[in-house]
Amino acid sequence: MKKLINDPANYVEEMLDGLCLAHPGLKRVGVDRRAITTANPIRAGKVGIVSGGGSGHLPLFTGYVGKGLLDACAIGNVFEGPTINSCQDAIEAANGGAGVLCLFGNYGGDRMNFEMASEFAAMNDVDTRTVLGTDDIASASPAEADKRRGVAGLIFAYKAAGALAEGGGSLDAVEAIARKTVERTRTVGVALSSCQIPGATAPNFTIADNEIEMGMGIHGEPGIWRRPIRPADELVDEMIAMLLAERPEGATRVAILVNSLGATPLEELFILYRRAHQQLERSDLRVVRPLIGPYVTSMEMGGASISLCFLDEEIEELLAAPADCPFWRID
Amino acid sequence: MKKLINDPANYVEEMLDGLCLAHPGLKRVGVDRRAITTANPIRAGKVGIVSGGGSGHLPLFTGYVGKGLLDACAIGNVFEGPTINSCQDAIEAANGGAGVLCLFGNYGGDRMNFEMASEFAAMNDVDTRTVLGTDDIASASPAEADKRRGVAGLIFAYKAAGALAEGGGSLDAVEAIARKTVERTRTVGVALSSCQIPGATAPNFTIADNEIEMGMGIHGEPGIWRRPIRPADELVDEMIAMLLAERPEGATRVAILVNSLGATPLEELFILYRRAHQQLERSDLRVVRPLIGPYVTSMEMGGASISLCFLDEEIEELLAAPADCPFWRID
Amino acid sequence: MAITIETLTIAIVRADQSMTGLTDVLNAADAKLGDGDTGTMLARLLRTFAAVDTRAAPDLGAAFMALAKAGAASTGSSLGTLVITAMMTAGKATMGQTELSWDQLGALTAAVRDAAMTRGKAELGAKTIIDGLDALARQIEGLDEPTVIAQAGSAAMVQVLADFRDRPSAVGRARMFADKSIGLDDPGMLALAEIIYAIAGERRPVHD
Amino acid sequence: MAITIETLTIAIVRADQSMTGLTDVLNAADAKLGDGDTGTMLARLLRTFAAVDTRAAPDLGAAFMALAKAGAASTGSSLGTLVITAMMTAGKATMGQTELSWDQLGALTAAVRDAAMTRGKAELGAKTIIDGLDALARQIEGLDEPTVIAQAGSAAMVQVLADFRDRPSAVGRARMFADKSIGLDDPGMLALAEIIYAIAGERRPVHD
Ligand SMILES: Nc1ncnc2c1ncn2[C@@H]1O[C@H](COP(=O)(O)OP(=O)(O)O)[C@@H](O)[C@H]1O
Ligand SMILES: Nc1ncnc2c1ncn2[C@@H]1O[C@H](COP(=O)(O)OP(=O)(O)O)[C@@H](O)[C@H]1O
Ligand SMILES: [Mg+2]
Ligand SMILES: [Mg+2]
Ligand SMILES: [Mg+2]
Ligand SMILES: [Mg+2]
Repeated sequence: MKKLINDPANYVEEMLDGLCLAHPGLKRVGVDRRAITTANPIRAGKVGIVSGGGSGHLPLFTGYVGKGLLDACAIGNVFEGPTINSCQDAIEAANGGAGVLCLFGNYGGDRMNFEMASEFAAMNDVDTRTVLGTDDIASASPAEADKRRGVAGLIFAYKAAGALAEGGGSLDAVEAIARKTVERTRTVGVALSSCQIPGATAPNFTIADNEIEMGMGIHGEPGIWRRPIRPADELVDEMIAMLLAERPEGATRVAILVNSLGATPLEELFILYRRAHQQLERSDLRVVRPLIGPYVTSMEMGGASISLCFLDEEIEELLAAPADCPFWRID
Repeated sequence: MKKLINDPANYVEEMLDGLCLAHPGLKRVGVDRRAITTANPIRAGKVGIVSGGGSGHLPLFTGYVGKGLLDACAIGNVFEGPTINSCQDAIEAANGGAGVLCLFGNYGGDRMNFEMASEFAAMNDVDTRTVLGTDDIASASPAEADKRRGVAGLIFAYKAAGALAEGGGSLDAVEAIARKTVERTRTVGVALSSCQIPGATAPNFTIADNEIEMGMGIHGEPGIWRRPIRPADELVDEMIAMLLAERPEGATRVAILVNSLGATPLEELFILYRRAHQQLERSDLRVVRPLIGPYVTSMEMGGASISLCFLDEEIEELLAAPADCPFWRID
Repeated sequence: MAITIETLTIAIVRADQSMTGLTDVLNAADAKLGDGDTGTMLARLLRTFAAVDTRAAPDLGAAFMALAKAGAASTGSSLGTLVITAMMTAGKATMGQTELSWDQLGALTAAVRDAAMTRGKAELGAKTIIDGLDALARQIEGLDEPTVIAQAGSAAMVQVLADFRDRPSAVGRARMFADKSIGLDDPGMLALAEIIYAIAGERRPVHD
Repeated sequence: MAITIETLTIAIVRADQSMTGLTDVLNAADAKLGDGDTGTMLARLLRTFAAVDTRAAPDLGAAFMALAKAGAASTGSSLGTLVITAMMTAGKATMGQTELSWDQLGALTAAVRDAAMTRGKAELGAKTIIDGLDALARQIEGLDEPTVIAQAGSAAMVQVLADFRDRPSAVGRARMFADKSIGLDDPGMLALAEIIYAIAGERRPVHD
């Protein structure tokens, strides 16, 4: 697998340097400079929101640092959680004196390191809370929903929590809205081709020329089935049916993200979105604020995911609030 | 090559439907609904700007319809110019009574069809002008610069001409700024892997697992050389050197676009940008307004292009003016 | 016996049918130096032509114009636009006529060639479909026997491809790669040849 | 003779060197159900350890702590974090000591196992590196001869991999695919085994 890179050992460093050069609203901080925060320090008294995770998912995670979204982000090597130091640095950068919400995907390494960093933060009298993204419905049954992996739908929680924090919400309130948004968000993805970790000698997985894998994770974790490719509309129908199987009671409005895992072009995302929109409206769900594009990727992985955030009034209002980061802006 | 599509015959239709569903600021018009224009009609007395070309390059062309950019766009089948009807429809939609600039890439089909459409427009007393994007320095020598293909750099001309038209510029002035911006914009691309036309049985080209092609066009047209892949920094150095070989006299500031051809992830674009930025500053060029991302693609083609727009005061001001379309916004 | 709407209709059916085996060949020829869509585009264009009810047209001119109109709604590619230009030219030339005598086919082809040159801003000798049209026009000039015309047309195509194969392209995408184009058939010229073979009912010579 | 900073340093050099052949193997093991980075991550982590000047540390505890600190700056992956936890645990247990007698190694391993369980919120039997540590701790418990410990440790690894191979995973990414994990070695347990073989100087048994 060809990549336009230099020494794989410098992949993350050079990527972060380029990101911050291109977006002067972001800056690298911390001993290892592996935390990204806003060029302007956090407003005193505002609840901070921190995320973090491995590299290789741009715009996630670092690309969502900005007004009305994340205050800081800890970033690890490709597909590795951020180090405890980076988590501490991010929490420190996001500490405006009103507490910090750690909002990240449900992966072991990320969890352990944020946990340790939170213990250190507590020693410094910084109140932290943790909410884990668990939107990938293919990774565990509804009964074990809290064990699901966090994938693309995490950005809805960023947006809702970010807006509430920006508007002066308390740490309790920000934690609660993040938790509610995660609970009302579901994602399923379909993969067509693999990515490869820089420096590795083989792709993360192989898949036949005519096959796709439903439910695959954003690191290539196995999905639900692997079968010959079918027309996009059929795949969307199946994905929407899976997502609606866990439709919360009373939900009538839904925000959607049709996301490229990397190599899948915008044209195909719009073809998928067209069908998803039809099917949702047929299910008496009003689609609002569609997001279509590469929002959470796995480098050059081919495929797409569909995320639904089942709205209530509070979440819908927060999703519509102003926000501004390099990859998502709402006025 | 796997694609998330339905019947290839419906590829463009479904893609455009999805695009307009997702972005209600855009609408399909014309007999074949193959012209895209803004939901609000053009302001009377404003010079209209129209572009067009084949499908398969999103966000180009249709994605740049919006305030301060294009007023309408004619869109053809994948890699085929728009039909004469679509060109007429687009010109009609962009006619606010002050004339229409047709601004598109230098390809035979596009040129012939816009030419015929302009003849029809003249019969209806619509004054049209044509400026061709010719930024691909790999496609002809400086002596034959007017024969070069138009690639990613075209969006700088959209932006400059769009801003001037928005601000009330005359057709002459808008034509002149588009021409000047094209003349001061250069692009070179490097391809890693091929795309495939929906419905075709083979990729547009094949390239060895360790090879890249410098100067390849956005439809897979052959480039300057094909060699084993090298570190990104070396490639950027070569690309920047090629671009600066035609540096206009007196240019001290430059806008840059580091563009993914489709499958190349953001991480790699930032690695490329980091080096490009270093090299430009070393060449006493100040980099302003960097754009990094998939702006002009070839479906799932792997690779990236670098475009430089050598600024003067007028162009710089126009690039900074407010603009708003689904894929590019400046306030 | 003369060229009638029926002759035109049969020619179109044959051309359309020939695309089953030709789409990939022409895509591949175009992909060498261009964007690889000649076959896909031509298959769609000829399918569009085949769907036109030419038999319902009052005269040959109207039939050609109906084809031009349908084609113009189907593609905007270089070659497609030249084909549409050809149909418009033939339509204008035969307006009001229900028949065209076979010995006029050469002159009509020459008129089509000239219109395509104007539209495409291309010279003779640039190694495009226009050189194919030129060879065809000259070869069938004055002939009045359909079978003779068919044979002469096919022979002209074999010859013109051979004549140009080792010359550089000077127009279209391939112009940029004039040197690389040596040894390759121009996709537009090749498409014309294949369609002529199909219409003429000749076995397709092996080109490479 | 006892375990000294020198013993630790040599063990790390051996572990680091073993990664040349192991990176791809461990990546592939992890890619089956996880994200395919175990080898890449561990190679970097061990290279980081090897670069630490352990010999400059005043005592064993400080040496382990220096490793923990360097490691903590190098990765945040699940396994990496558990390895760092292990170093911290060993550091605390040997703080101020320049030597650890060989018969204490089993108890130290057990302490590391317990700390990793707490950090990873994992049970015994979940088919992770923790079961490997558990098998190791129990097998070398009370042994005081380095060569005997080496042999027993390696044998424990062979055994624990075999014991767990056909059981489902219950923790980490592989938990999601408990059924699919049957028949596969857990990448973390496999990594521990390979490193033990390397440190013990045993020939690596062929695992599949
Ligand atoms: N300006 C022109 N004049 C004459 N023929 C042309 C011209 N441009 C293209 N052609 C013909 O069209 C062919 C390419 O057709 P096609 O692939 O459909 O067009 P495109 O280049 O728009 O993809 C060429 O091989 C050539 O014969
Ligand atoms: N919570 C946990 N408790 C114990 N061991 C774990 C836990 N999570 C992961 N592991 C171990 O780590 C290994 C995976 O390591 P690695 O690939 O580096 O982590 P990641 O899953 O973060 O990419 C697993 O095979 C398992 O042995
Ligand atoms: Mg990992
Ligand atoms: Mg084309
Ligand atoms: Mg073509
Ligand atoms: Mg892993």
